[in-house]
Amino acid sequence: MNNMAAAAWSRKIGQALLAPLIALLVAMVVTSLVIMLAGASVGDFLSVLLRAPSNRNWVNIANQSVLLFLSALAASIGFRMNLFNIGVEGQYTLASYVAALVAGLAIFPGKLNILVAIVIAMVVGGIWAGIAGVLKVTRGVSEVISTIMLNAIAITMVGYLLNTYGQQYGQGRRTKPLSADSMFVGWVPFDARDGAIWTLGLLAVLAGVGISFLINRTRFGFDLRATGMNEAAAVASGVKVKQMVVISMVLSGAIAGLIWLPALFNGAAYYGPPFQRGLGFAGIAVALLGRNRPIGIAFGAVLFAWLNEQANPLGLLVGISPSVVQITQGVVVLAVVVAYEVVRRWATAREQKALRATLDKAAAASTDNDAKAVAS
Amino acid sequence: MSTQISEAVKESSAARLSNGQRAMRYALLALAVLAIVSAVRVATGADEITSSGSIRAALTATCPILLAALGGLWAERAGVVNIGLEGQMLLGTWGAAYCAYHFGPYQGLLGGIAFGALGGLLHALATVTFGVDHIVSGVALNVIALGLTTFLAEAFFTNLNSQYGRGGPRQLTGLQNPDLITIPGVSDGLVNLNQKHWFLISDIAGVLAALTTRVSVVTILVFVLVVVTALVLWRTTFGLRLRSCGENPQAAESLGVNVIRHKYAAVVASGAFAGLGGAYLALVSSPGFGVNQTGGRGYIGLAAMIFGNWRPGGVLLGSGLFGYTDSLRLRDPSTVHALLLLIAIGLAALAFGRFKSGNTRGAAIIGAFAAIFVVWFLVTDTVPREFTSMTPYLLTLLVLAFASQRLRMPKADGQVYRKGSAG
Amino acid sequence: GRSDTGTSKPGSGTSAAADNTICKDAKGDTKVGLAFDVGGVGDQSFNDSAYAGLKKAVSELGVACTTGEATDGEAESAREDRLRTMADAGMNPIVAVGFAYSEAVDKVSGDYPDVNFAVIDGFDPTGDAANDNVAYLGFAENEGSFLVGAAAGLKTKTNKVGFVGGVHMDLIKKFEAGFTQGVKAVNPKAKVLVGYIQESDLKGFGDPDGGKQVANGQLDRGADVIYHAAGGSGAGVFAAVTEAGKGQWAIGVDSDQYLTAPDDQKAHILTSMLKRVDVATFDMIKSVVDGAPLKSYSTFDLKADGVGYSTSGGFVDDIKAQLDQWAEKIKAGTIKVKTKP
Amino acid sequence: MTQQVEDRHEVTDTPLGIEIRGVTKRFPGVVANHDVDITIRPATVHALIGENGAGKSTLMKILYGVQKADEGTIAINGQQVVFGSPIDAIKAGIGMVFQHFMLADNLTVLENVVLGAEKLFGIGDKARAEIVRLSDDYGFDLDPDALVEDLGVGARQRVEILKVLFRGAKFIILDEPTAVLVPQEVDALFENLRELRASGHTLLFISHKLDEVRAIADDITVMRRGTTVGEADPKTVTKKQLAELMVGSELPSPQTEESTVTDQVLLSLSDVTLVDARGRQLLSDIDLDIRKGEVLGIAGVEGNGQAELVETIMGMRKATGTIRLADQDLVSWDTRERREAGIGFIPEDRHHHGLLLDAPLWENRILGHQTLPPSSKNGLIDRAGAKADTDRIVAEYDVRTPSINTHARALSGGNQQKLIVGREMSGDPVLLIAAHPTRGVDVGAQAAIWDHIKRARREGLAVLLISADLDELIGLSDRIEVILRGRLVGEFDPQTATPQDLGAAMTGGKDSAGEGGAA
Ligand SMILES: Nc1ncnc2c1ncn2[C@@H]1O[C@H](COP(=O)(O)OP(=O)(O)OP(=O)(O)O)[C@@H](O)[C@H]1O
Ligand SMILES: Nc1ncnc2c1ncn2[C@@H]1O[C@H](COP(=O)(O)OP(=O)(O)OP(=O)(O)O)[C@@H](O)[C@H]1O
Ligand SMILES: [Mg+2]
Ligand SMILES: [Mg+2]
Repeated sequence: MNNMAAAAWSRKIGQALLAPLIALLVAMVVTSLVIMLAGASVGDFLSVLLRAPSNRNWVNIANQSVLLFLSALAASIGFRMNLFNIGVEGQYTLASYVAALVAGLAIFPGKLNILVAIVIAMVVGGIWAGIAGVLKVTRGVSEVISTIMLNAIAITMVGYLLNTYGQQYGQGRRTKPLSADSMFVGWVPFDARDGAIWTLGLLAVLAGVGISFLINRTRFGFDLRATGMNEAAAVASGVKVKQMVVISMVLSGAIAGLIWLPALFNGAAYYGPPFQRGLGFAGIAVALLGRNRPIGIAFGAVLFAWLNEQANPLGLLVGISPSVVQITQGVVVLAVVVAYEVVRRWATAREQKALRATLDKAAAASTDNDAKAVAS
Repeated sequence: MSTQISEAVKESSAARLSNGQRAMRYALLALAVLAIVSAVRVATGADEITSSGSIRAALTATCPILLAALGGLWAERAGVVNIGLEGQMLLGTWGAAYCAYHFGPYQGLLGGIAFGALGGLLHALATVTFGVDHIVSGVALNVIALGLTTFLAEAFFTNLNSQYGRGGPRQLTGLQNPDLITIPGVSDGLVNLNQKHWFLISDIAGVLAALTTRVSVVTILVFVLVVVTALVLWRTTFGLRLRSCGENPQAAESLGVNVIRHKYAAVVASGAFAGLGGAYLALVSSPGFGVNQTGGRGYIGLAAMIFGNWRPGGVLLGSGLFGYTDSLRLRDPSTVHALLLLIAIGLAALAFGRFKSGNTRGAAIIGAFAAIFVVWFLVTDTVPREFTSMTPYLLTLLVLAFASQRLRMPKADGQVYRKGSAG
Repeated sequence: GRSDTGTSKPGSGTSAAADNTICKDAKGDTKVGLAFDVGGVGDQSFNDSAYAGLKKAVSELGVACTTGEATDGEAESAREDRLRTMADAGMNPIVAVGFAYSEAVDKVSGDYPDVNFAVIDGFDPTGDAANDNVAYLGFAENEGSFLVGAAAGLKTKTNKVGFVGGVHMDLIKKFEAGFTQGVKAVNPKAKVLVGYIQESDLKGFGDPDGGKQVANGQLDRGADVIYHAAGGSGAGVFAAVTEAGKGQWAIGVDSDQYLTAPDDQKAHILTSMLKRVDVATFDMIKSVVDGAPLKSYSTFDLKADGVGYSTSGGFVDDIKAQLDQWAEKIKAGTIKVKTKP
Repeated sequence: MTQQVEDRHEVTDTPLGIEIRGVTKRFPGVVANHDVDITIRPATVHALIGENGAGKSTLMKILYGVQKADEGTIAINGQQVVFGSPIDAIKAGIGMVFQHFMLADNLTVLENVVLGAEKLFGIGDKARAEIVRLSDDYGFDLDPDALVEDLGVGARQRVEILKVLFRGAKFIILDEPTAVLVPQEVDALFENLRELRASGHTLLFISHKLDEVRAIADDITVMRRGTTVGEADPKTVTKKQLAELMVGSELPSPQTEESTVTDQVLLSLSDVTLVDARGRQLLSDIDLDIRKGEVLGIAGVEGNGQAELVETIMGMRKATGTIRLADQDLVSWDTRERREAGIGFIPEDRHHHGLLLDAPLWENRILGHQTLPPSSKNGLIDRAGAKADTDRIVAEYDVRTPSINTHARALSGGNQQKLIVGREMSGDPVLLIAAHPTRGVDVGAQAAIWDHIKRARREGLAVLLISADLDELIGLSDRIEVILRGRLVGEFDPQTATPQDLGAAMTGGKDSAGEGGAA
């Protein structure tokens, strides 16, 4: 038993710390090689990437982590039951637009607007993802295809609506801005000029805890995980898989709807040019990096946000294209899984050894009469 | 269109026809579809839908998607899901541009293939050797490829400027293109015929004209590759072994097939196809390289492959449907209105099929949709711009939702395989 | 444009840095920060034009400089951060290239009252009066487009001309409106075929294949002059026109694209609508060097030589007089050029 | 301890056949084979028996080159060989039919057969002709162009053997080939095997069914816990002796005690008909009643509707007709509601339908009982309750595991099955659907599972038992129904029916089998 505990413990530590660390190192080495290949200075690159963040960098890292976390969380819900929701991008674009639109209309007073907008964003994101879910269960359309198509449709549709009905905004369009009383001030940890931590960052905490609870502690969550691990067994255990597909797509879309809201209610005040695109795809990578577990995703989101933020002035300070950190990010996703696999094999071997030892002991105790040959 | 799909699906399990019979059947089917399209053209006056220019544009738009889809087919037939097609295509665009600038257009094609294959190799290394989840590896590859090509473009293209092309940190244009072929007398005659706008004859002429006028040798190569893929995967030992790795790798291993090697071969080939797709984009359909030029075509290719039920014919159909509608709406958005009628006819045919097979409820639902499209066609003169720009995506969804769904992917597709796990 | 990049042989030029070499050696008391939009130096368009202005300032005014560039899908805070990094490093003025910087400049400028900011194509999103230290440098693209529209109207033999927009948005509609009006002014019989690559997805500015498809469609329907306002996708328009052969023209945009086009395309580039971002950038820097920084809104229109058309290649020499007459009318205000189609 | 057998045959100068000496194979933490010695005489059927996990399959995989031995040697016809992969083994004339089918469903018979051996006859008409020839020679009745997924189990088994013959193998390994066959099919297979032996092939035959072993084998080797523990002569050895040699304990056999059948009908199906998407009838007009305390056995060749019947009762498939549990109509209920009403379900394929292999045992305890105490409380999963109850199952059902936190995958098949049985018997079900509850389970575990079922029956449990093991059916059931092509074709009294009677009815051999055997 002690052996087993030790094996389990070493696996936990190994997977939690060792694997990501190795992966990060490998990613850095690969990126450095590419930089060298291109004839630039690795020292410069590292000096920028690893410099101590300034106060405002810290604030930005925190805020960006929130957005990435929500995006990855949304994707992870599908992944947990083998649903490949590539549609987070379209879902949060559409949801952000509708939420900003409704909140801008200020139908409700003050902060109540925010609550309404959150609900609306979740509903819109959920419905948009739900379409893919319904198509899958009723018509057998692969969610991979339908979410790709729905992404394009959502982005086109939002652009059209904005261009047609949006408010003139310089050379672009936007939704009607929120009134100040429907906005948050945020938490200003340093100087005002260093920016504020977005209030709705709390959404990430709530969603993370909520989803974690839902998946690990509720019947629904058990059904979802069971379906992901073995669909046939889940069916035999009474899980209605079709219903689960639709529900988890909707849930995934609902979380996706939240992605940009922290920025909306603290920074942007409207949907328009400052809308941040691409979070949906980044979220997929973060989810996979975090092995679809909220805690892992949180670490992954912070890592990605750190890399993005620190790389931003690469061009400015040392003349290296910031796109190089995408290489780091991609390699880290790949390397971390390889490292997990290596650590897993090692831990499984230990577990098996412990198992065998226990069984041998039990067998030795029970068997005293050994093999006998039968005369022919 | 959808009837063709169910045909393609049926073909897989139905009694084997001889090659000649099968080719005949496809030819007749194609002719019938063309006749319907022609009727719609005559009725609506939307001559663009079968003009030689449109068909040629459709071919050009189809090729990159088709190459990505073929790449997907190779990998998935060997049991490896390749969502990294987009990244391999991106690598292909860069490799093609680099080699085309420094060595020439055909070397550029090879460069695209080589870089795509390199991407495939990385995917194979991760998924086959290290047992990484295929999706994880593919997504990571896409991220890496985007960063890498952007970075390399800035590093290697910024100061290029000569008769071979003009570079910038984010593009390299003015590259030499592979040759275009025109069959002199034939081409002119066909184009003329096409412009007569006669029923069916002009449409056939349009298709043939597109195939004989200023058609890139690479375009021809791509269609040859569809046939080659079909032959290699279904008619050779290597193909049989490769497919067996996607269906039951343990069984294959137990019979002495080197599963790892075949999976590697398939995934590298897959990357090479996608890389050629990237090269096509940079050297044939556009005048040069641009950062993130693929714009999601790798994903569309993946969708086309699933749409095509993991079969070369279906893949061709899926890519063609997307390429055709996308180029049509770009060339002349007003023709999209005529497509409404075409969709209505397609749906009506499908509804009739359902009705005959006794599924009256399905027939009624599809028939209702057909009616909606007819009404839409009749009461409007144009399709609003926002819809035309969504056409390819909406149509793909629509076809998938209504066509019979008997998709069958290779049984061991996406599963991580470990050597020695036979038995 | 990067007309003075010089010709380098294949194989040369491998450096990880963007071509901001000008700033490496530039020295001076005034330090200029130039924040590019996505694409940066070398986009053969907008950003390059701003860079040309900077170069001119370096050589003529003796200023030092730094450049930074936005990446695709970056956070709004990244733009802000870029500006702050420049301001903290003592840059003044800081020129932000592109409308997308408006918001960020608005937030940052208040914290650095002594630094002069400029936003190309920008505007004050809050509409308050607090931004004394910001100049918004706008352009009358419709006026420039009118002139190239007139050129197209005069040159067409088929009485059909084409317009290819990258993304169907207000900014590009402004180009379309001016162009159409110009065509009709000189040739009422002419028809303008309008096509956009994307309805709203910004990838329409980076899709040369799409540009080629739209242009080909217009060519096949008889257009023989095509004007593009499609950023990087314009390369596809040039390619289509070049492939279509003799007698077909393309019109470039933003910078003199004749100069950056490959040799075989040069014969087909009738003219380009010039949006003199270089002039605006240079003027801004000069105003700071001169101690009288530009502030508030300035419109670089025909009158201010902020827009115009190019004559490289000499293809419009025969109609230059006519075009200049139209230009005079616009400058005099006798013709109002529409901003919406 | 090992009995020498040479005296029974002439000793030749060059040893022919296969000699395995001192083979040891370690997996991480497990010694699968330890110092194994076996001599296989040419042109014989050599049987290898042993309990679950004894290392039989591993040894065969080593012999076939799938896995490499850590120590020891293998000699074939006197030549020492080292196999790096199955290719080497195939070249040396060895063929293997694996314990689980090794077929690609979406490929044709031809493609499955020629795969890997394309050099011999290509992949076209020459190969087709060869397959037809072999198929005719051995009476296999296989269409080379049929898709494997359309074939029944028996035909698949023959494809497997055809694969081996096609390669011209002289030594053929058959790992539990009879596990899924009915007696008639087993007889046919044995006919084939005898023919092969007569034509000079050497066969290695693995089975848990001791009667079969005695019927077909020339020599028997017994393995236990990774090593050979003895040899026996099939002509003289008894079943009891073999069993003792295998597990060191007595061979239990299912014996029905006095009937506990009541007259309360618990499950009642009438006119149940199931049609698939292509319009084929999978089940036709099924009528059956099970009473409290009754075990109803269903006998049938695999693929005749048993799986569909079970899935219909569980609500996993929607059929027409009525299904009633006590006095409730089940038709509109979904699977979960049926389970909540007290139906327990032991699925036929534990890996496919019964377990989450990568979840710990206590989570597997929850599976199928998500809404029932003790695994659920107030709509939430009750972890503490589930864990406590898993501990109970582990103790009561003797599940050999170091901990309830161990992943199910780490357990041997028999222990996995015991966990499933324990789970499905918990919460006092009123009805148990048990499909092949002891398949692939060794004799010891088998007896334990039978005991549990019998005890519950005494307390009023109704059981629907499906099994391919006719002895098990006869021993456990109060009544046996035979299913053939989706129809119930006859009822038998296990007191009087013999496996041969059942077999005849199952294969439709005797039309009036039902009437003949009815009690
Ligand atoms: N009879 C044949 N007809 C057509 N192609 C063949 C034939 N035999 C071999 N090949 C081709 O040559 C390749 C190598 O064949 P071979 O049987 O030697 O494979 P191997 O060396 O055993 O390894 P692997 O199983 O990995 O291919 C095959 O994959 C196949 O493509
Ligand atoms: N690939 C493997 N990795 C680790 N352990 C393994 C592996 N294959 C087999 N084992 C272990 O080796 C032992 C022998 O397994 P084997 O499959 O040879 O048993 P068997 O005698 O065929 O049993 P059965 O009658 O159930 O088929 C078991 O403890 C099993 O868990
Ligand atoms: Mg202000
Ligand atoms: Mg075994």
